[in-house]
Amino acid sequence: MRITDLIGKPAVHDDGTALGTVQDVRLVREGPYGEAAGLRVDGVIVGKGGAAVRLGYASPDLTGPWLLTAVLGRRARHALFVPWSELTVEDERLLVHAVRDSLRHPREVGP
Amino acid sequence: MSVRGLVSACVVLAICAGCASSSRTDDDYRHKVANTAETLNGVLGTVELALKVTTRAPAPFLSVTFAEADDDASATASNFDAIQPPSAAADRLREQLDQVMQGTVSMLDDLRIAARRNRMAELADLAKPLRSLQDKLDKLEGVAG
Amino acid sequence: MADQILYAGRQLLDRQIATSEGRSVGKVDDLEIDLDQPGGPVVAALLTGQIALGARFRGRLSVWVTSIAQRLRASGDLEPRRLDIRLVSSVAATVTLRVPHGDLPPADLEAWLAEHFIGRIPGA
Amino acid sequence: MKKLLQIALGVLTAIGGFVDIGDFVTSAVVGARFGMSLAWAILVGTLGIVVYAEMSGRVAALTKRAVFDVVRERLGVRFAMANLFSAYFINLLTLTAELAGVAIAIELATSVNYLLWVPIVGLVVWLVVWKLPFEVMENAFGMLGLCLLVFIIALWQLGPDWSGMLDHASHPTVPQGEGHPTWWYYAIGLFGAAMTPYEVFFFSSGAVEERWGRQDLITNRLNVFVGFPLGAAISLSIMACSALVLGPLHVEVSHVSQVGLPIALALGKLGVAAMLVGFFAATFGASLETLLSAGYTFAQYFGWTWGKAASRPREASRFQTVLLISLFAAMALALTTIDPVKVTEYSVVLSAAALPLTYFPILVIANDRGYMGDKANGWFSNTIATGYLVIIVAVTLVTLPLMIATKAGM
Repeated sequence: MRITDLIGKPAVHDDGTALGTVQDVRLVREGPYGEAAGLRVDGVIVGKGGAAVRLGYASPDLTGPWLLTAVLGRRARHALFVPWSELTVEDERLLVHAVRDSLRHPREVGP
Repeated sequence: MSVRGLVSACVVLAICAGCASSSRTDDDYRHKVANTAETLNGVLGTVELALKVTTRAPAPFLSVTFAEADDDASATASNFDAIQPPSAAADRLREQLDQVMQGTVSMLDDLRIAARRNRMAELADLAKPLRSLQDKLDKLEGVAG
Repeated sequence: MADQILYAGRQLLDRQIATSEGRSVGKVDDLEIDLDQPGGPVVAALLTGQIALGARFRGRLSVWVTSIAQRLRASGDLEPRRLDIRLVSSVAATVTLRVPHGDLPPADLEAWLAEHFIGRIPGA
Repeated sequence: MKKLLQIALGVLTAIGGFVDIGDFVTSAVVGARFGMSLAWAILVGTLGIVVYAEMSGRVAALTKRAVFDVVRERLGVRFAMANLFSAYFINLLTLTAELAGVAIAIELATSVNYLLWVPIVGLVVWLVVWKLPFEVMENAFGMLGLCLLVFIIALWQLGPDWSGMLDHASHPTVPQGEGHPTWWYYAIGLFGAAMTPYEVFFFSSGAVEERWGRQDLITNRLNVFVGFPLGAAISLSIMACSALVLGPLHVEVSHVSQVGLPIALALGKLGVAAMLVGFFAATFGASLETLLSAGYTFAQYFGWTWGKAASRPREASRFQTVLLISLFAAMALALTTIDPVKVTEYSVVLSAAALPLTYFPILVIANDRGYMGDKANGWFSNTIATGYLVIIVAVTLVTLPLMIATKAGM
């Protein structure tokens, strides 16, 4: 599978609620570079941020300029991290199984 | 998407910018006469300036300047001649302007040839009609009211 | 700890790949995921070049981007150029490989143009 | 000492490089037609390019990435592709105009028609990018471009009513007989000429080529803060000379020769010669810059090898192919006898319309502390840059409608 098959896919919860689309895929570096299993796929970020996330406004690194953080930061704020174990990849969508209240913003989820 | 939009916009613009409409009314025609006179007057302004610097500019530079002025005047004249005058009154106006245009173009032809042959001393003589041509064009610029 | 997390879309995708001596290899046009690892899915390779890139577009643009690359393939296969993840030595503004330029097969278009066009001009 | 020399050289080069046929023609056209009432547009455009070029140089020094690299990373493949096409198209128009400009400079010195010079100029430009040590040429042309300072001397010699001119420039009104849309259309032209995107493509790519690092941030600032304003001073003096000499005679500037007439009047043959040398050098330098920028945009979008990273042209065969195709296309376009002054006017206005696609990602990445660390934008540059972002978005929205409404300024 390719990563761009994931990014942009609509995400739907088991109970039928739409969770937006896959904004990004979170990888965890488990070993030094140069090992086959160095970068593990940890899960995906779902939400409605789109371009704002792409530009980087979901990340704490982007603190300005004010006008853009105000407009784009808000769009990028509501994102949820879904662990890989809690989802199924289908052809046209991503099915999320986790209990909805257990889903957190990516910044609150450690590796 | 937006790429194709941009390209088609450019094409449309190029077409719009290039087209000269025909005139339907006397008023419209008078505006075209005035605009043509204004353009020609601008060309003569360039020539007036070039004549002032015949000893202060390199010969090839002057030669090119006169040649360009001549080309501009001819192009303006042929553009104007392609416009259909809508009435008898317009015909008279057209005749007036035509006369000035011919005078301008023929003077500029002479200047161009002399400059090309590097006979800078003759330029002042050849440019004698300049003043009266400018006066006539000034009047024609006023016909649009 | 923070540097152990990497966001694929924002921090890997579309970045420049360079060899150990700093020569351009291509962009990270896509990433290949291996789903069959026992410890969960892992990134198996960087995909680069127009075949990988073309797959990300839709419609005519996709065909256009891909077709140039395909035509130059001697073998005619449609697999994108693949750089195993083990070749990567660091990920920052640029994704750096641990191998020099000479160890990698050249990109198809670069090689073709070098042989048939640019290489024939004196001084190339 | 060597460092100081390097900075001085960079600054001098910058001055020559920041005036091209776009600034030259647009300033003269506007000066003759609107007097100094649009001088503000040059100043606004110059502050804009200063702010954004400084950012692009800073980003390049800290991340080793040139502008178009950043454009793709932040805008994503599709938007960046749209930007690639529009930037390339405008670049090609500009290259056409610059090549014709070089040929016109030679025509004015020899009276041999410029169309005959276009192929020769094209060949020489290609030889320079193909083989010759590029920096040497760039520096040489930058220095020679300083001859354009002759416009400032000419203006002083013409002895204008300085306070009246300043008053006119600081209280802009639309001259009688001109419509507001036309006036604004030309304001956008001047703005676009000052902020042409190829300048940041070239500037940032140059910074990457020179392996700029943290220690070069001062060079970056000096280049930008001295080079662009001096370029603006030249543009303003061209405008003022036109306004003083050509304006009262109602000259409609449509040839480069007309721009030289005030110089002849004020300074005579030597002045004209200096202007021609300066114009030749500036357009030749800009031909190199626009041609290379055409290659940079493609190479940086697709991740190809470009510039010095390849020790021989065949190692960057894709980049070199784009250069050759672009050069041939521009030469062919110039040889259709298309009016170079008109091409210039279109290219500056269209580049104004495409500005956000280039400048927006620069602003975003200059704020990314993950990349820039403590050198990310401060509140001061952010305030100005955000202001300009609003301006360029507004310009983009109104440019095409204005172009149609005014029949491209007629």
